Amino acid sequence: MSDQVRTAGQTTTPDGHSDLSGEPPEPLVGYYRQMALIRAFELRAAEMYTKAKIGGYCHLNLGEEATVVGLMAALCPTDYLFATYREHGYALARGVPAERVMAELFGKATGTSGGWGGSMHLFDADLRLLGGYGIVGGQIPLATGAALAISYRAEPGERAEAVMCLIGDGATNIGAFHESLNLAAIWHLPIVYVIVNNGLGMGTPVSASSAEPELYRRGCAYRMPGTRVDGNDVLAVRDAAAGALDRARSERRPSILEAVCYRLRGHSVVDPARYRTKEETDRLRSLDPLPQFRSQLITAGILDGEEASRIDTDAEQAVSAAVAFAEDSPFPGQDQLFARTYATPVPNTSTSLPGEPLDCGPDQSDRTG
Amino acid sequence: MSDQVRTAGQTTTPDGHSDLSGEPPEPLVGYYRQMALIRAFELRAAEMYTKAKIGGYCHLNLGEEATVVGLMAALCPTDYLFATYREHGYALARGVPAERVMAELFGKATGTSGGWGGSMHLFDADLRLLGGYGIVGGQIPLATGAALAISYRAEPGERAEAVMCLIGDGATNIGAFHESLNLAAIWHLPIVYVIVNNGLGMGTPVSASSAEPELYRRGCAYRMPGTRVDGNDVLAVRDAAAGALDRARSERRPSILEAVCYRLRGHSVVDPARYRTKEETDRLRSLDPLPQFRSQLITAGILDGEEASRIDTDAEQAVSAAVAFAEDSPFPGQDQLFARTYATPVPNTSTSLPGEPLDCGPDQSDRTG
Amino acid sequence: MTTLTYRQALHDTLRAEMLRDDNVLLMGEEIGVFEGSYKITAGLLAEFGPRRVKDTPICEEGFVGAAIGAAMLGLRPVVEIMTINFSLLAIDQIVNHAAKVHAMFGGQATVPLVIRTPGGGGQQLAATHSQNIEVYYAHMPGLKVVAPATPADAKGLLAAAIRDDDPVLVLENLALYNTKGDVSDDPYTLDIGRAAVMKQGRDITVISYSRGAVIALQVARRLEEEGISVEVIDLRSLRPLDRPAICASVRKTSRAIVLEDDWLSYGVGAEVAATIQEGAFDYLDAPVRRVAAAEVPLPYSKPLESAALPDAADLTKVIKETLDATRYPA
Amino acid sequence: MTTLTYRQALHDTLRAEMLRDDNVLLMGEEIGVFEGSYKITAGLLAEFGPRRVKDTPICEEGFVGAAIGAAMLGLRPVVEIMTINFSLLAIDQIVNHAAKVHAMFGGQATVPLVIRTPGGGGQQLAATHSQNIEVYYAHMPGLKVVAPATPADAKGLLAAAIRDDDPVLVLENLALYNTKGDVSDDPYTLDIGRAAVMKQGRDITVISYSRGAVIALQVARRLEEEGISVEVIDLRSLRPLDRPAICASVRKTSRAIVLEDDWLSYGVGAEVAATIQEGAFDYLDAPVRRVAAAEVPLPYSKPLESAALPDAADLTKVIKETLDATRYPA
Ligand SMILES: Cc1ncc(C[n+]2csc(CCOP(=O)(O)OP(=O)(O)O)c2C)c(N)n1
Ligand SMILES: Cc1ncc(C[n+]2csc(CCOP(=O)(O)OP(=O)(O)O)c2C)c(N)n1
Ligand SMILES: [Mg+2]
Ligand SMILES: [Mg+2]
Repeated sequence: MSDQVRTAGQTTTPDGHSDLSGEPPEPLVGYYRQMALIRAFELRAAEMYTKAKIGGYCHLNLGEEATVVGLMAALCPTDYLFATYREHGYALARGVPAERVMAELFGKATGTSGGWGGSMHLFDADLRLLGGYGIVGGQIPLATGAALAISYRAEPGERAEAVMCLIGDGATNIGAFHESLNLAAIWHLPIVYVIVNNGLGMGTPVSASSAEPELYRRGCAYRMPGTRVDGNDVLAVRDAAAGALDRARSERRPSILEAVCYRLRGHSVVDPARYRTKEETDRLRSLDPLPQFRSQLITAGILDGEEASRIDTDAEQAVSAAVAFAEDSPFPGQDQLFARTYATPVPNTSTSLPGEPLDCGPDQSDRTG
Repeated sequence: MSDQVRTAGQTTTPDGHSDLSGEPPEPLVGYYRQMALIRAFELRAAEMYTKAKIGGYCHLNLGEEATVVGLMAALCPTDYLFATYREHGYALARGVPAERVMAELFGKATGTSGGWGGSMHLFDADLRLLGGYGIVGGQIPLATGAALAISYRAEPGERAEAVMCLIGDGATNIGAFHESLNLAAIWHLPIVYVIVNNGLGMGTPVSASSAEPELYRRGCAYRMPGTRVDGNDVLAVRDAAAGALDRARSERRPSILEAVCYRLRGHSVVDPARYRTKEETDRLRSLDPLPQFRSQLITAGILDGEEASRIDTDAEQAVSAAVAFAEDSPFPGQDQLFARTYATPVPNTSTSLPGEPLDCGPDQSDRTG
Repeated sequence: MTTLTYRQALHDTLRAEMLRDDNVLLMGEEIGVFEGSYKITAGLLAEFGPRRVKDTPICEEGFVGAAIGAAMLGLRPVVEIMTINFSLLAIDQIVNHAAKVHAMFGGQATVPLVIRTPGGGGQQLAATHSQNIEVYYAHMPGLKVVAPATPADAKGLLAAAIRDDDPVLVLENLALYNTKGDVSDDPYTLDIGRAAVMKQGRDITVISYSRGAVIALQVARRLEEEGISVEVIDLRSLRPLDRPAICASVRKTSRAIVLEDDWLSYGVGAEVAATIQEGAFDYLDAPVRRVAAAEVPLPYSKPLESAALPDAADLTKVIKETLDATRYPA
Repeated sequence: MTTLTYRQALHDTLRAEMLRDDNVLLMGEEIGVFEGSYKITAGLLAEFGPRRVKDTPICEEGFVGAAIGAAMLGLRPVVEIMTINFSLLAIDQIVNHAAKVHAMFGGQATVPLVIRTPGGGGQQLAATHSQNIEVYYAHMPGLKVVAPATPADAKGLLAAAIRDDDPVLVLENLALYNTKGDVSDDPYTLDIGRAAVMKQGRDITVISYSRGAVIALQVARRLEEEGISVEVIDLRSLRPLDRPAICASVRKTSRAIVLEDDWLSYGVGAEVAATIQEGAFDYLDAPVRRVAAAEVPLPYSKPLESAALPDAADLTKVIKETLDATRYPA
């Protein structure tokens, strides 16, 4: 049981980034490809939102791409992921086609949740993406329960299933966080609580919301170890997550992983983030993991500039295709309105539309008023 | 910021108790008097419950007398106390006449809460006993808010007001604990969270409910210092509480104080506590703070056996008088039923008894059906 | 057929379902070592062990949410919330998660969860421990809510709830645990969403559920001796609500009264009365009256508590007033 | 008299009450630096400073409970819960503490607290963020619940709530924030517990509140042109409920419809319909019908969401059906 700060993966270069030299190149290019896809997707989502193709709230992963891709790289297909409402990138990196994500944002029947969920509620049963959740902290007990189900059914081991639960920095102050981490600790559940610390909950900095701003230390109240990792370093994130997942799988030891990253834009598409100064915004731009990782790959000779640009273009095209797909897809039919409320049909479930009379059974009498 | 374990007050005798030699004798006798009163009161409350004079749930402080009296000795009249449902002793030690406590248990108009609250909900505005609360953890946010009101209105200082919030060991696992302690820490509130660790929440031992069973350490997640104290040692409790209250008053530093004590009986009067073995029960009897403190006082020459017995008899008599008072007091009148729902009267508040027609205003028309 | 208490019927059903299906597990505060605050789970930890009978810390939101998550992976948790009052600490998980997950994710997730919890006043538990608040759950699409009145129904509805793939609240009642009734020894389930005619009658319909239904039946039997023929409908299920059964009865009797332990305004009775006046408007000879609790936080003191809660006398009075007003020939 | 948005009326009232009484402070998530999720509190941090405008972490139960505790010591906190959906995380503090403390302690404690929170669907916020659940609070003795429909009422009811010594929920509505209306420049309060006749009419009464009342008024004005005279009652206050005002109107018009954004079963309309059939039984020419949301977790997708929510067309249809059924001469 010990808390630790990991600024990088196995080894670190003098500028603080993970050393790429020992890494096989293909996965690295894959990470960049995913990061570029997320970047392009999110920028387009913002655009589609302002064009009113997307409704409701829309929260983006812009600036968090290294964290997203690093975490998803560590997750096995048999693992379960519970996300927050800021989850487009996670869905994409987990393997949900961009088409289906965009279609969900458009509210179309072909979307990941059939149009029922929207941006905040992406779900893919096959890929074990068990949902984005809009109630801050709401996913934490659910993820803990999923880990309970795993331990109920199977023994620990290297290939055992595990759960990853994403939590925003602001969400660590809510009661469900405390209750769930305590349960996971006393029940020895195979779960990794990932605190995606992007520095802000809406406009509130971590220092103003959390009396222990080193969030990876908050497991101390449950004797749960925590690790902090540079969320702009995709390999560091991947390795730290893999380590935490291993402990969850093999030893049923839950833990916290804090990834420190930054939100490049406002809380949601409509937030201009006026509470940030120009200096702060400039600083954030300079930390942007996308150009950083790109130039790292080029410096290491893994990509040349042309290849990198092609990846960027591919991403753009994939997103354009996703938009076209979403645009062309049908809305769910109104006949579907009452089809989702229950899994087990029972008598007398209401299926009245607004303004329809109540269903009070046949009026067989001949009496009138 | 440091957690510490305090087994005793200023100095400790070889047998682990606080050394009485430096203490003026009168307060010590006063503590014993209060402990004896609580003991006698609780035993009689149990008896009255089995005689159905008391209804609902009834939780006793039997075995916790040293903690109760030590805490109340540290509290100034200007301080506010928020308690749990296990609070008869606190009310007595805070100075509520035994008559009014017993009357409340009997549901009489002369009770501390006019018969509206019962055993779990003793309140005395003048003595700043701001209530016992039956929802586990429910008092924690309230107490935190009271501390906020203090800091809103006045500067810190040696004579500033402070809040003491009692919390059971089992209650430390609930979300409100986490949310409140975090708020108190970021807002620098003058409050002491006292964890009354009697080893059990109903039948659940601390080790089974809390992943950090050293409960005074749970403030680590808020950088809040904690102290553990022997709850069977009245002076140690008093001194530790006074220190924590001082920091709250003068520095607006919230803290945790854990008092380790034991519940001599079941969770409530009706619980036979079958989940405890005979050995465990015997061990608890041997730790009973009442005979211990009594013999300490006698050994130190502060009381002789006769005086001590007189105190015990006085306590018995006070409790008998309380029962007689409660017995003779009237129940609140039914005309009071609707008098308490609101402090500010507004139109159309329902005052219908069950079975009365709705008040739908005057039917002035001459039309009939 | 065996005569069982409501408590025993619940216990036996839990045990039978656990034997039937390894996915069924119990979770809650003090259900294991302590054997349950109201002893419904007595003996089950000893029989099934801590894997199947999980004592939890005091964290309603956490363990109810964990049960929902476990259900999403296919377990069938049966959670005990010590009393319905404490369900307020878990209501975000129940309403915003258990009730939503199936629809909001387009049907990909199911939540085969049961929450058992007793409500009811009259035990001098004071304002925070005496509530019913069934209406909070009855109002919520995505949930199913049953409230058995008899040991036989407790068995049939709890078994149905455990086998149902949706979140079901089984609302028990402190005042019913020791009541007795005949229960078939064979396994069976009852339809969630169907009311029962507890007693046939001609003159007036009394609609109730849980403890209220038991009182209504007693009153009806007594009034039978006075020549008043009361039909008693036990709703059994609050969501879905069996509107056809309610209205069919009122179309026959032309008069209706709702009895409930809950506060009158915005209570269960409001929905029943609103339903009747729409579904049987032309048949109604008198307004549907509601016999319900006085609208105050429930006092501890016995005389005040009794005054605030509806009882058999209140119901009898309102039945007679309603019949008198419509000139029932006594 | 100035024309203001509902948002501005709320903002100005908060400001005026803060200037009037130093005990009034604001608490909530993102109300200060961020200026409020819906900008009701814009500028107030700059004007009053962090002592009076307290940004809180995300911990609804904690900060609502803290506000209750502060109110017990005489402060008058006005808490913003970002949307009513999140109030479920604080409902134990609201229902088991704010609503109970005065009565349960025999009148020794008061809780002069205001909780402001918007509800409402129709913004494509999906199932967990589109609820109304006003009925959870309206059902609860010890609470007062108002739901203003116009800027003028927003001012008068919020001011009344802040000066009231009991916990008052002021239910706002996302869809109303930008609506405009005339507001008197002078300070004033409105009675909590009284409904308003928004428009006089002869043929039928439509009862609603919040956004529904605005829609009802629009429909009534349109139908006036068709020669149908609709009386519109805006409840304004859900607890206490102004039963006399409702029934007085229906005694005049003989027909009533309730419009609400909430789900139909066990909704606000149920209580209104139940009240009418009891309080104006002999006057009713047709059943009271309720126009309310379809009973599903609200879908995100726009066409499905629209289908699930009641609108002016639904109300118009039901008004006409009700009039036709009672052979209103068109
Ligand atoms: C219980 C609850 N309270 C408040 C909100 C409104 N809200 C949505 S996101 C958010 C900020 C969350 O911040 P953080 O956890 O850091 O996640 P991030 O948005 O930075 O990814 C808030 C307050 C909510 N959705 N749920
Ligand atoms: C929210 C809530 N959950 C459950 C209960 C039932 N309950 C009453 S007391 C108690 C045990 C509390 O234990 P602890 O905090 O250690 O206090 P103690 O009784 O030992 O003084 C429980 C579970 C409750 N009153 N409130
Ligand atoms: Mg954040
Ligand atoms: Mg304890």
